[in-house]
Amino acid sequence: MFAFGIAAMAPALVISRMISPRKRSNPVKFLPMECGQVPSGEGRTHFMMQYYPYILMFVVFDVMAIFLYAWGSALLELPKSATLPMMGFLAIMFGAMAPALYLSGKRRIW
Amino acid sequence: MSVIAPKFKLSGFIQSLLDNIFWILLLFVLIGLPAVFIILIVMPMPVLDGELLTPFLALSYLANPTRILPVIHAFMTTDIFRVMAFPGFGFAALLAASVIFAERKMMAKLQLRVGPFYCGKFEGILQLMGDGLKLISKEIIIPAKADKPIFWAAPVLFVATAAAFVALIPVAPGWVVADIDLGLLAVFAVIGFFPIITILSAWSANSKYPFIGGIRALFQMVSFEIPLILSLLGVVMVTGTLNLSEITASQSNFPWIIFLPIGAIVFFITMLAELERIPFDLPEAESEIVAGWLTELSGMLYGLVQLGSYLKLYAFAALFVVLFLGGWNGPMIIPAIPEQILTEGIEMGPITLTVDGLQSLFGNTITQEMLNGTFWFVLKTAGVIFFIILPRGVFPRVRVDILLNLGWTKLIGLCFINIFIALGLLYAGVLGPGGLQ
Amino acid sequence: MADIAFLALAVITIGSAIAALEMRSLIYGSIALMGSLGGIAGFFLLLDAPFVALFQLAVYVGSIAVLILFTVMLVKRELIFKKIEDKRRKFAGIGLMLILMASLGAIFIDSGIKTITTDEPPVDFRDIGIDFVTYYWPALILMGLILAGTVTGALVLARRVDEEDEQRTN
Amino acid sequence: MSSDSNKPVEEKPETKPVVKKPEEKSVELPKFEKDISDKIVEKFGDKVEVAFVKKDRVGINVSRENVHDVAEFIRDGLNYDHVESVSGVDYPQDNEIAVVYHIGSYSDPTLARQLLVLSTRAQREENPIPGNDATRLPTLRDIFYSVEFHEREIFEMFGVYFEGHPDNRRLLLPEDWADIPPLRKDFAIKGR
Amino acid sequence: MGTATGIIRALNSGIKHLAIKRFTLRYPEEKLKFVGDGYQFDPSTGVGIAGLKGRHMLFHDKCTGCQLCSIACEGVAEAIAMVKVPEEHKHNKKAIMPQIDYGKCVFCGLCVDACPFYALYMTNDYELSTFSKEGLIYTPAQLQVKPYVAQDSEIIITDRGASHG
Amino acid sequence: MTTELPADIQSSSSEIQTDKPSSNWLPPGLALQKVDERIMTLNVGPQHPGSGHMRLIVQIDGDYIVACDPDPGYVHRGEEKMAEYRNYITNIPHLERPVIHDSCNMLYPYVLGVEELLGIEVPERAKYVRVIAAELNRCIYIMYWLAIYGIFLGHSTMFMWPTGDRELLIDLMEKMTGARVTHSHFIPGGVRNDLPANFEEVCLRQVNYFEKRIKEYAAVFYDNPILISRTQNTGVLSRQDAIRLGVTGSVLRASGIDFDVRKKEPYDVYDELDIQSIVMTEGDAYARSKIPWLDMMDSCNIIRQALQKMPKSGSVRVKLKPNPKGKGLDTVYKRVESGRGSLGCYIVSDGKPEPYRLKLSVPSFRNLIALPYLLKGEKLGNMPSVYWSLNYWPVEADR
Amino acid sequence: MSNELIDFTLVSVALLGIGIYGLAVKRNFIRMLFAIEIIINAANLNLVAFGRFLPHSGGQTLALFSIAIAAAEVAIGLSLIIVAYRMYQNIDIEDFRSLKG
Repeated sequence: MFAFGIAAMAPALVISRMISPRKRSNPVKFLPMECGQVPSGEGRTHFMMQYYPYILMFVVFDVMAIFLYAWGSALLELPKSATLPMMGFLAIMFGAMAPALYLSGKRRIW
Repeated sequence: MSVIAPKFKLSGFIQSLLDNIFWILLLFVLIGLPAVFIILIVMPMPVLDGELLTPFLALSYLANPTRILPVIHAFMTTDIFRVMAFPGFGFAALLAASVIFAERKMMAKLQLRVGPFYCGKFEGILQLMGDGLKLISKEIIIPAKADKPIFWAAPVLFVATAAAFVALIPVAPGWVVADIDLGLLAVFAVIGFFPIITILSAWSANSKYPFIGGIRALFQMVSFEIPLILSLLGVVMVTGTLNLSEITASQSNFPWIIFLPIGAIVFFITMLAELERIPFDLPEAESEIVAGWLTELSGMLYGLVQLGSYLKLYAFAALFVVLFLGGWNGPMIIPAIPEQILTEGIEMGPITLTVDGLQSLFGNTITQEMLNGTFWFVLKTAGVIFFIILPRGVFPRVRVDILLNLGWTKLIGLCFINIFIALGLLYAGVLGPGGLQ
Repeated sequence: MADIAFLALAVITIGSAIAALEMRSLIYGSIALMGSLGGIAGFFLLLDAPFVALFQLAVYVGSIAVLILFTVMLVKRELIFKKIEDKRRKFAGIGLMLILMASLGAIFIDSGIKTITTDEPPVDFRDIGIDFVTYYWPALILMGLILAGTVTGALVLARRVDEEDEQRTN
Repeated sequence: MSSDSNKPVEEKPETKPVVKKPEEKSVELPKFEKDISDKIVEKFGDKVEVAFVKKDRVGINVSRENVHDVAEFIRDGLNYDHVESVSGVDYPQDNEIAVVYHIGSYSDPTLARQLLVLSTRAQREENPIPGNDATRLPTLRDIFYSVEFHEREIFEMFGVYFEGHPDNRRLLLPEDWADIPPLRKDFAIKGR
Repeated sequence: MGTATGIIRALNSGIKHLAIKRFTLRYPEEKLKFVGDGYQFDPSTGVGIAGLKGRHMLFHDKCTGCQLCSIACEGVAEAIAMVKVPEEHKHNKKAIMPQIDYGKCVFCGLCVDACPFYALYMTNDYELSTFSKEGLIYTPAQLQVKPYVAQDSEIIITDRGASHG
Repeated sequence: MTTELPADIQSSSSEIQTDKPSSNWLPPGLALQKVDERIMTLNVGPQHPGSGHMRLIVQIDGDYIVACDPDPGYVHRGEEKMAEYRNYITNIPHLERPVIHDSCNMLYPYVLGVEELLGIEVPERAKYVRVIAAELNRCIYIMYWLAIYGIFLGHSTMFMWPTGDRELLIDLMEKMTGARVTHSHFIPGGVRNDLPANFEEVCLRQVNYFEKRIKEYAAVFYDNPILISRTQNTGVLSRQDAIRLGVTGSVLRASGIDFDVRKKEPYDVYDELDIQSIVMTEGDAYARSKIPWLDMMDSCNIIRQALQKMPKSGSVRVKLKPNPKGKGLDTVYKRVESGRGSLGCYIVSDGKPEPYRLKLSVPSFRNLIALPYLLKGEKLGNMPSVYWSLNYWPVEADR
Repeated sequence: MSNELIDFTLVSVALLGIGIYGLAVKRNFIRMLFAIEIIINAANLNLVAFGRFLPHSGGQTLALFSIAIAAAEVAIGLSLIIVAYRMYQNIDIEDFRSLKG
């Protein structure tokens, strides 16, 4: 399906490229969008959003979430006592999430 | 009049006609013929009247519609049909296109206006086609210093990823492109590609607004992936499987939304955020950052991204239906295909029209279950899509810090409540082995 | 079929691993690294470990690669190309690599591994979940501790040191 | 460019078009407004000149040396707190540019109807080089913060440079404007 | 829970509006109805008569060629120019009448106010678009023609909302 | 920006505005920090869906705006210079151009000023007609403003509903004045034409329906929790700052200062009508955006009162001489409350038929001063809402 | 299952070699992180391959743990890069000598 998507969409681009006009008269036309002004500075700058901690948190909690799936899909075959380690795991992760969210919510440090 | 149109020249007209014919022929030879032959070679040919149906024979059969039916039947059983047409790309694209049309008309109705009206005879029904033609004939402008390979590839990859997502959705019993055991996990893996494509596309444009928009999109998608994953855990816990078809089949008596409403709500909200739809369309907030990461995309590149995002919309709505609303399950309301017609043919007065292939086609492939399942699936999906579209009319855009705060604190908290509800339901014996079901 | 898939995967994995290290642009390097990781996921699929494969795709490609890409984009472009690599060190590295590969390969080929084949059914992914909370549960808790420590530590590390505050008071 | 090197601006007050002697204007003046003008005159004596006292409007002419002090008194002593409008008026025959501040008050409810019209004059030059000639006035930005953009506008439209204004840049005109300031009388519209 | 009720109220309001009549005026098929015949001016009382300020209409038998409309327009848009007309009127010795360039006209109606002889009116016609600039210049002969304006649509307010009909 | 300027000015323009007022009053927001490479300069505008015809040079540090330098002037048309070349009557059609959606109010102070200069007494009925026209026009302007505020916040329905419902009032104005947008209706000595027959009835009906409609905006827009979470406590302009910055109109009233020219310095017949001047004390973007909406309901009320109290017949215009002149050297400053705030007109006359100098003191220009101070330290996502909540109309600021 | 254990092992060895080479030669912090990732992946491949051929679920479980640890390591490493970049405006490992003290 992925490959089919590529295979089906590439011709659309090719056709579009063929039948669309291509006029290279004006170099200003190909400048990046800067609201009618000539762009100042580099487009790909060193640019840090204040929300960088969320992406760090994502990496860790993504792992946690998919670990939970390994447990959740096997839950019906597990004894009830087996829930306890997972609860411990969850508790630890939540314990970590609270300071992490506190840190990432602080405004001036990012 | 002469101001608008240039002088008409017959030679120019003929030349353009010839040009078009040449390109169409070239495309057909380069793409069309190989495609046809690949289809004909890959699909297993049925044996008809004692002789194997070769491609040549199949072409010669085209004159007789009754003889072509087995070919169609054989084609429908192939994987290529599944990928291209029914549960796969064609079906999804059709639904996505109707979503675009329905969205426009519905927003227009909500906003007390008319919406697309003139293209096509009825209420502007051909507007989308017109827009597509316009997009495909527009010039593609690539900003200077852009990273060309990524810039070209990103929209295509976007559509392809969305298509891969679509491939995992079971539409009717047995009708799914990729019926893998770990379907839900595959969904997460596929969703994980969208932020990468977005940020790469934004980065490659070498422009500020796309870059900010891409970073916003990245944060938004990434932050909402955790609640998305966690909100579905409840369903997995009570069903004990990750296969989407099995999850759907497990809801034959009641949909999971009855037991796990919080999970459904959280999934719905994260769905809106992952789709970058209002109220969560921050990456394309036009009043702040012109069009976000789509700013520099023009012509068909933009069209492809739109197509991909609507495919994604369909896929998410379908995933909601599959996981919470019971997928294809529903009362059997499509009437059974009359056996009489299949076996004995259609009686039209004195003439009795007998079609040989119908029985195998409708008996084996297009069954009553499949039609009914598809009907219910499409109905439920349309309902979910209605609720995805509706917020666009009544909500403003949220701000990025509010959004992230919402995703990381409230939604994750609700997710855990949902998980404990599921655990409680299991351990109280309401669900699971020995419970209902 | 499996052989063709194996060969293709091997080429993709090793090729993009080399490309990840050798491409001039770090962005393309990151993309190549994603290709390499995806190739590994393909190997996992070949090894009948779909859960690990999809885990690899979701975690490695879906989140780690995003993090790497994002960090690469944070870093200024001109700084990345500043240093020209030492030629001698490069050759030494290639030599080291070749020696290592040759020796390890020879050891493996000589060892008894070569003869191991299996006809056993693959492990069901639910067993992993069962393993997690039964046999490996201390490891799971440890894992949780590690992850918790990581997220706290990474956040504390990546935090901006308040230099500006001092400047402002001055 | 110090201010004392220039000619005093109030050399011939009788030729100013704006000026109206209060005694000529009307017999009975509004009381409240008269009080306000009296307070100013009491404080500053003949440094200020009351141009007119009308209903709700009090007009004061001040020389450029005193405008800062007078404005400070208007703010602190009379409770006026913001400037509604700063207009320049070009008088080529007097070789002067008048800058008129319309000062109002939000914080004092009794002054809500009132506007104090503070007028001062800068020397005008025939060939203006905006910012670098003698057309200068002290800024009132440190007294009335709200004059910031107004004074920038006067600077570009009349070429009056406000000394002490921290941000004396162009505001409205095109970036490549190289003509004389456009609201001066000798800038003629084409065809008129 | 204020948030939840607010969200539900908003959604409810949105769904409710799906049942309200559309307000759109489908312009080329429907046209708005205007007051009266157009803007006119009564020089005896000095007050105008309400109406749409559309394209002008010139009564040749009243126009004296006094140029007052042209003078009035001078400060506004300079759209009116006095041109020679072939026909002879006793009251218009110079035989000049206004010619209006609608590319410049701002439809303020000051020329109508200025006319002391009821010669210049404004009509309800507002569809003046042409394909060339020259087509926007209306000669006295063209201005003489009374335009036909089809007007049928008005705002109607009912229980299901307002609509054009 | 700095082509023709001398060196000392250029140096001040090239860096971020670091100065503060001399008192201990500090602008809200972040204290300034060193310009380092974290900071990206964005040109928001002039071709931007969220800036109007204005350029905001915004410096952002991540998601926070460090400094904002508004650069209006992309639609400057020199109304003030043009007015010096035209007489008092022919000034009317072009002086309403800066804000065509509020053209009656735009013309109002000029007309009042010219009446005072020429010593004209206006008939009683004309005053009521003027008040009705001005209030209708205020609603039309606010509806347009609200539509753009909606689209700035990403609320497309709030763009479509006001633009549709505005049509009700535009229809009324068109019946009344003969033009849909640029009315040129007020004239020294009254209004151009009398009300058409049956106008009172139609006006009452449509205004009542209009009021019913705008009350429905509450559920979708003003009481929407998402909007509230987004605009509350953003861009807070305290009472003190509002006075210092000399803002006007809804921005001022949102900061808790009860100042409405209609009430404080009534012109025409506003002293006979019951006007509520709506005041909120929060001073944030939400309050600033809500006040115009409440103003509209007040306007509907005023229109109803005016329709009731208006003399049923009488003259609406006094006859003017062909080329009216002032009585010699004179100045006049008149102000009215327009849709955006107090709008003043300063006319210097030297006895000629043309004004010697005409200055429009427009509320948009006065409110623009607040923009850099409100935006400093805000998030980028708040930029459109704060900017447009200042009730700013770019063309008016440029005049 | 037509492939044998030795094939996977050899791929793993190749990846390990590339990773070692990268670690040894590249002085760019991010490149070194890439190299570490490649080495970890080689190890994971071995884990899963041995788990498959010596049928035991432990191989996959350990691979999961390993991937999780890798995620943690990348998070820490990248925040280190951010810190270093902020302090030295550079990401070259040789310029970080003052980190030693």
